[in-house]
Amino acid sequence: MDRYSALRLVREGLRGQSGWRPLWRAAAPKRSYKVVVVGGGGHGLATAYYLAKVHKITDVAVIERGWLGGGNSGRNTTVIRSNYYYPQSVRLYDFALDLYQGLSRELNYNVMFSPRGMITLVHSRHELESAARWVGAMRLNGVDARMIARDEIARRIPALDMGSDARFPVAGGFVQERAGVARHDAVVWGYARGASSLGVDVVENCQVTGFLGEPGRRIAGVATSQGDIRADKVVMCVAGRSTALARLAGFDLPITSHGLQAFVTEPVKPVLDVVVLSTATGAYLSQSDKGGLVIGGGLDLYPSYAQRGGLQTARHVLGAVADQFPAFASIRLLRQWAGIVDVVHDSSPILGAAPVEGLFLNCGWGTGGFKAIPAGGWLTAHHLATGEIHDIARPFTLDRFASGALLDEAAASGIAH
Amino acid sequence: MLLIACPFCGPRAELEFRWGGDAHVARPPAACDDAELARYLFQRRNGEGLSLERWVHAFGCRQWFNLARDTATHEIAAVYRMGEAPPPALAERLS
Amino acid sequence: MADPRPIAPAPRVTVAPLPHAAFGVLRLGRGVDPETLAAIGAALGLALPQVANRAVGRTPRVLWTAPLEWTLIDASPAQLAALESACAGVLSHYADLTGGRVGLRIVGEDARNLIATECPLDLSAPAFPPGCCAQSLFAGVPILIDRPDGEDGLRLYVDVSLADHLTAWLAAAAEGLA
Amino acid sequence: MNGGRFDAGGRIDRARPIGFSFEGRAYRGFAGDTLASALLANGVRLAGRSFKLHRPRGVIAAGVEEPNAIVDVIAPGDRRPNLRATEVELCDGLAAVPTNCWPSLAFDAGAINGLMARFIPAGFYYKTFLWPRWRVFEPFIRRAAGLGRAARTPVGTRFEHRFAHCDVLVVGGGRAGLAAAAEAAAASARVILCEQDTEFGGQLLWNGQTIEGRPGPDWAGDQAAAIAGAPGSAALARTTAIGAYDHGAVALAERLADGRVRLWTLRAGRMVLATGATERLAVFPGNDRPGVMLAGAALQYQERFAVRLARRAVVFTNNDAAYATAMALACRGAKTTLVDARPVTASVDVAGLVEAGVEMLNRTDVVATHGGQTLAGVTVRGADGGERSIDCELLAVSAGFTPNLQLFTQAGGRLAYEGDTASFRPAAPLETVSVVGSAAGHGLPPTQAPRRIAGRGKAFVDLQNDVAVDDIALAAQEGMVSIEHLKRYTALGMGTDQGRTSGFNGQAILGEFTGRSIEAVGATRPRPPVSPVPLGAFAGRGRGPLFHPLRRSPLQAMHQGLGAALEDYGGWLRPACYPAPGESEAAAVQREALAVRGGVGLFDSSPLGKIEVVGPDAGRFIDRIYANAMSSLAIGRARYGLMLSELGVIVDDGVVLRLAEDHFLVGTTTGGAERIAGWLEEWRQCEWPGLRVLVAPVTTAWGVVTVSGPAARQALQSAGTDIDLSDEAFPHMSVRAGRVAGLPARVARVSFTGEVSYEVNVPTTGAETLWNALAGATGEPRPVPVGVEAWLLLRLEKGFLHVGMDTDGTTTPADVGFGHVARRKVDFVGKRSLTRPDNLRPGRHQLVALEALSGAAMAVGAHLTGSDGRGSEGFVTSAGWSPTLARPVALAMVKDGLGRMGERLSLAGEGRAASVRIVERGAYDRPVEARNG
Ligand SMILES: Cc1cc2nc3c(=O)[nH]c(=O)nc-3n(C[C@H](O)[C@H](O)[C@H](O)COP(=O)(O)OP(=O)(O)OC[C@H]3O[C@@H](n4cnc5c(N)ncnc54)[C@H](O)[C@@H]3O)c2cc1C
Ligand SMILES: NC(=O)c1ccc[n+]([C@@H]2O[C@H](COP(=O)([O-])OP(=O)(O)OC[C@H]3O[C@@H](n4cnc5c(N)ncnc54)[C@H](O)[C@@H]3O)[C@@H](O)[C@H]2O)c1
Ligand SMILES: Cc1cc2nc3c(=O)[nH]c(=O)nc-3n(C[C@H](O)[C@H](O)[C@H](O)COP(=O)(O)O)c2cc1C
Ligand SMILES: [Zn+2]
Repeated sequence: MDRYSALRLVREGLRGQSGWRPLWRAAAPKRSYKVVVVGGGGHGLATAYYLAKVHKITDVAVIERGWLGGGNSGRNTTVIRSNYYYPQSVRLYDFALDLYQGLSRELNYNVMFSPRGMITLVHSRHELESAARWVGAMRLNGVDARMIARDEIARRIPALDMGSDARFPVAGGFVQERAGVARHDAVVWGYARGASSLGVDVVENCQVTGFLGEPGRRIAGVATSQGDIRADKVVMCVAGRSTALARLAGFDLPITSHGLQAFVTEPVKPVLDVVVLSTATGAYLSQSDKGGLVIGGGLDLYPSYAQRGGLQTARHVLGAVADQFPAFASIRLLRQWAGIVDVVHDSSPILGAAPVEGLFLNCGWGTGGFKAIPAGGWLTAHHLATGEIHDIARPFTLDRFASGALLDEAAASGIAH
Repeated sequence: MLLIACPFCGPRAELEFRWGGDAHVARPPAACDDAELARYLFQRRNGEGLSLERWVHAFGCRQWFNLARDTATHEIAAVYRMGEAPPPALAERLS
Repeated sequence: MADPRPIAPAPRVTVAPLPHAAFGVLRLGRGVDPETLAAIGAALGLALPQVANRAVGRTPRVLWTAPLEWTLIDASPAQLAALESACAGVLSHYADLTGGRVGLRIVGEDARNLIATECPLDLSAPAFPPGCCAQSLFAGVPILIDRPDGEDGLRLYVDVSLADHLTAWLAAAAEGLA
Repeated sequence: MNGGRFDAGGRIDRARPIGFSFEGRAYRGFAGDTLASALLANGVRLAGRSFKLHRPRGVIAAGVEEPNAIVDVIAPGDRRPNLRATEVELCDGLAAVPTNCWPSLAFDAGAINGLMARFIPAGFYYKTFLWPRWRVFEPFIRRAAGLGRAARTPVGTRFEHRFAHCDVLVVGGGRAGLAAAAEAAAASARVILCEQDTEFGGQLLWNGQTIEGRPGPDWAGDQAAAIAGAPGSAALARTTAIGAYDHGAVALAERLADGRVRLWTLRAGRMVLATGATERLAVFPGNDRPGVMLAGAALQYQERFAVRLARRAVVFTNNDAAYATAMALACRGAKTTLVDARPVTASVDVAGLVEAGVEMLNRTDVVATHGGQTLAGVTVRGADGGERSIDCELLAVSAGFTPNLQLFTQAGGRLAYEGDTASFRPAAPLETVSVVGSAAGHGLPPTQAPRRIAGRGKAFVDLQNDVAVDDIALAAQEGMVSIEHLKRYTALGMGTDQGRTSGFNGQAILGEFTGRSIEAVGATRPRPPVSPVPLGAFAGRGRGPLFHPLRRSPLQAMHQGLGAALEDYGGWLRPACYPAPGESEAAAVQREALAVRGGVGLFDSSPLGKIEVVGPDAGRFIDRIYANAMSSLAIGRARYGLMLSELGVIVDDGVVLRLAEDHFLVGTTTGGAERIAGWLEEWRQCEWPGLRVLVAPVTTAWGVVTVSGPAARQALQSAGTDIDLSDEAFPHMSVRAGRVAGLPARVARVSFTGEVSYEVNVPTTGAETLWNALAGATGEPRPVPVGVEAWLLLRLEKGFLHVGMDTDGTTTPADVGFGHVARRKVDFVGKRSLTRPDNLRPGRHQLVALEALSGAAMAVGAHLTGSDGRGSEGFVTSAGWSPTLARPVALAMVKDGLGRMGERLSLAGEGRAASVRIVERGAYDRPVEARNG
């Protein structure tokens, strides 16, 4: 691989940048592969990378309908955290966090992982109690969460309205110091570069339009806009478009696709050094390295594939930020956009085998799968390579909907999040 | 911001309404098996394109009704009352 | 009691509480026969509005607020008694919400603009002529708006528990109209 | 030197001089100036520093497309970051500072980045900072990034919002927009015309055109006034259409003259886009030196603002439009050279130009600029390759026009490329959106195909983000060949101008490097807002207490008078407790709870939800809604019940009263009142339309005071009632109607505290009378007002369940001791889910009580562990200090808890672990009232 380093930058600077090579080879699809990964988002690319890196399976193609990262991986608010309630969730997201910590070096690509801490605000005495329960669970599960008092909150978030006549006064909160943000595009590009250099074919502008084999029973490859591709195993990592693809493969998924909006302001000099979330409003924000406030909030309430958000939710989320951070009211919104998120009733992902042979699932990440990309890819690769679902992934299989063994984080936390 | 024609009140802003999931989902009998129950509780059509949904005019006349809406363009093809079948013309658009 | 204070008049709009009045909601079961509807109208001295979001009468003022549902404002005890007998034997319910709702009168050139600050209804003359009523929301608060004939401005009804909040909002919004 | 003002002409008001400051220095301008025009008139050429390389930059545009002159405006109590000097209206005392430079614009330490430019090409940060870790370098990068500085203190109330409706929205108040608006108004449509500039007219304000024999600006002003005067119509200046949404919804941002910003949520039947076109900068080496300006902007500064830009000027163009600039400069006495890249010029009066003294060069490019921080001259190269230098202080450039079609694209429109004018325009009209004027490409001049001009030095494409041609080359070389990848890799078009002047050039150059047509390359997606809007505008007045509704009880004033500590419980402002002067809240809670156990308390229950259910099928309906049977309830009796979701999870609880054979009153939690009323309607309308039943929410029609305690009966009696309160006549779990305190009343004998309790309902207007009568009851002990916290503590002593506190979104009836409901014959909501495998498995959390063995307090949220201290066996859901028992009490959800009575567990938590024992609920077991009657 084309190694990156400061020294290399100097060398290339001196010779007119002539030595840099493409991050990934633009591949044309072969007629068959051992594994075809559908979807060139973070999860698909990480799956391919770990197949090649950990399991030495390089006869792999990643098939992306548009441009790499053009789905949710390239448009999310980049929050990475493992402050979940259930031990099963903690194991999953903490594994991802661990991988994130070493990811820049693993990929020889700076994904700008910035563990600057995340503060979750709560707004009443009884919410403080729910927060304590949540924090207690996290600590027992080995997560570095702790309750934090109002004075520390005021110190760490100077722009926050700590007044008592706020509609939702800040009663306290909790913090996970290892949480933070990373540069979303870099995660996508880093995995693509890593996978491609290990021999994986990364195919852009190629849409999967059907399945080979006998949909409903056994999958033997994919039909695409660039022709049929046979494969021993196919894994779908297509987020908001999962139900459509599943239907082509002959089964249904308990997923609804909603628009989820995000917002960025004009860049300003540093004003916020943590990620902060208000449980009362659901609005959260952090400041990007470029200086823009990156803001997120709730879903647009009805299903949509339009990849754009409505004005109503925008007013709700941005109004909340302007209210809770009165000093930010004059900072200007620069851009508003949305992604198509794959929402599952219990807000937990769906991993493991599909109910048709030869097909595997990595979907249902909904509003929160960026933080899980390294783990989602690693676990999916493990399953594809070994034929065994990994312990960490096991609680997240599709059959939980029939048994009722949901992992409903939002419901269990007692705090909407 | 959608403009939704409540079958009773006429066109009103999305703000007054609440989406209530798929229309025409039959509640299974109490004797159904776990798989059927799971389908009822969790499985949704979620198609890209025309979708039959139920909505309530929550801040208006509080009536539930059905809406045929395109999930890709948000275009509303039809509004019809609770208990009614979708207009036949839409059937072919429901792939 | 959450008695809304009169709002300091903004240049071209005033908001003032309406005197307390009887307020109730009549609901009828499906399939009610025309005779009953006529009898109810007779009891109230008017014809029940059958068209959505229409309001008729003065005392009582009767507003269509949902299919087979009418809001009755200022009905006298005698009228309510007559209503009860008109409804005898049919599936019906009259919920007396007197004291549970507060009425506001909004008058002045900017009356509609004031409501438009946070209410998505089209209240312009062609879209909302006299005799119309509508339920909607103002800054998240459910409201019922009535535009009586022969009277300036609009009447607005809100749940008593939200009346203080709403009047504070209207006062702030009135300031911002300039 | 350059700078200065012509004595006549322009639309500034010379009678109204205005003092302002920039970077601490005082200047003067005139009413009608923008900050940019005033600075230029004062000879200030250096207006900003670029984002990454901190290169010195000057004003290049006269409107929203300005990428360079980004300033912070400091106003009392506010600091508005990142405003474009070209949009800031001059007003007295205006204080502006440049952004992204230190210590000053002229001497900026960050300019060192410029010297290192070759080592920090596009995306350099992905390739380094790997050791030791990014977080070490990040603070430095962050400090260097960002443009302006945000306010540090809260920003005052200067935001408004309104909804509006119209038949036709016309966006853009230039010639085309004014004509379209007039046409629509003539057809008696309700028209809204919006123009982002301070005045209507668009190019007419400065292009010297006359219309119908009248000067353009006058015509425009009258035209706008006519729209404003048409009934139901409005003409809004300083108002930008920022986004097109679904079904004709459009957001407008209006900048009021006093600095406030108003967001409009508009619904338009039809939209006409007359948004004009934006001029493009040519891409040639040195194109970012202050003194380089768009040709249209130069013309505007001279004609609209009467600014003398230069004594010597070069105009560089690839189309005819800039000829007007050359002519105008020459007419105002500037020695002007016109450099046209094209071989021949077509439609223009060349003779006139020559006569005016303009030197004409064809087939010639500008290939370099000279000077220090500001422009002193350019080098031009002819078709024969010969080069020559020309001294000048102004280089006016036009590389063609890009129609402003962001809103068209947002509304779903597609664009097609038109080669003659080198521009994208609507491929086909939309049903409800039309495009007119130069936005539609009308009148755009024939323009040479886009190309980049080679030479020494950096040729910039995106000025704000310092994306130069070599960055695009590098991106293409590294495989970032999708326009979306190029954007994200180089930040091209991601600045505050969103690529208005650079997007097209970026597309063209990427196409050149990758051998694709500009159409094949495509454009990035234009998103709202079309022009930046302060976050506050989205809140409008909805900040502070107005941010979200808050309900108040009819007894609110009473509580306040009693000194209650009021808090938000489920959207209601309720008394947490009533501390006496000098008393802590905790002490007040204990005192109030003891008062109920030992005497009598008064509790405001008004916010609890009340829903009437009537009709011949009311019993059947309620049976299906509740997990427990209700239709067996006798008339006049009350029963506690649980409501489930279809997942079998408890969503609410409360007491149902049967008032008549066909009449029930459903009680809900405070937070559940609205939700449950909606829930009942949903089932009634959607699932069981055949049931003869009506549902009527009546929560706030009643004021409710609950009298609770051993002396409750006595207190109620003394308040005056005609209801027989004896146990025989009025047993626990029943309801009676009568009069209390002279008011018609409905009294329910139900208990949440375990003491004898009467829930007295009277019409809302009588709530205060009722309270006063009860509070004034004669005899001892005196009734004590009791807040929510003591109320919750009392029920905790009794071990009663509190939904939302002891339950969460996973709790089923069996988990709280109501397992028997699953065996009911009737099919009720959520029933089938109760027998899903996961609800039958061992290990579910079940509600139990805890006894503290060490006597230590138990805190809500604390987890319970086994002897190994690892893993959670459960958690405390409710806890407090029981004043009655003088020991801690708690409820907990414990795995299989109901079968583990007597077992010891440890309480994990910060500090020392405490030992607890699982016990039956109901620590306080005096034989008083059970709730579950
Ligand atoms: C606004 C927003 C904010 C978010 N914020 C956060 C956050 O702060 N933290 C967090 O952890 N998560 C967040 N998320 C969620 C997160 O972005 C996603 O869960 C995650 O990126 C999903 O990754 P993925 O690889 O599964 O899907 P994607 O990145 O969406 O990739 C799926 C890919 O599949 C491709 N595809 C689809 N159909 C086909 C087909 N038929 N053939 C070929 N290719 C196909 C798509 O083009 C797409 O590129 C947010 C999401 C959004 C939209
Ligand atoms: N100089 C030239 O050679 C040249 C170039 C183009 C067009 N023209 C001619 O000039 C005339 C241009 O008229 P026109 O009306 O099309 O353009 P115009 O530029 O005069 O007016 C467009 C107006 O729209 C406003 N605007 C743009 N986006 C907006 C938004 N989102 N919200 C609010 N306002 C917005 C602008 O501020 C501007 O005032 C045409 O007749 C055309 O033939 C000449
Ligand atoms: C963390 C983050 C920061 C962003 N910062 C900027 C920014 O500074 N400028 C900008 O124009 N867009 C910014 N964007 C938004 C992107 O331009 C783009 O809108 C988003 O990736 C979705 O793509 P789309 O709008 O092309 O659909 C940012 C996006 C993210 C996720
Ligand atoms: Zn309606």
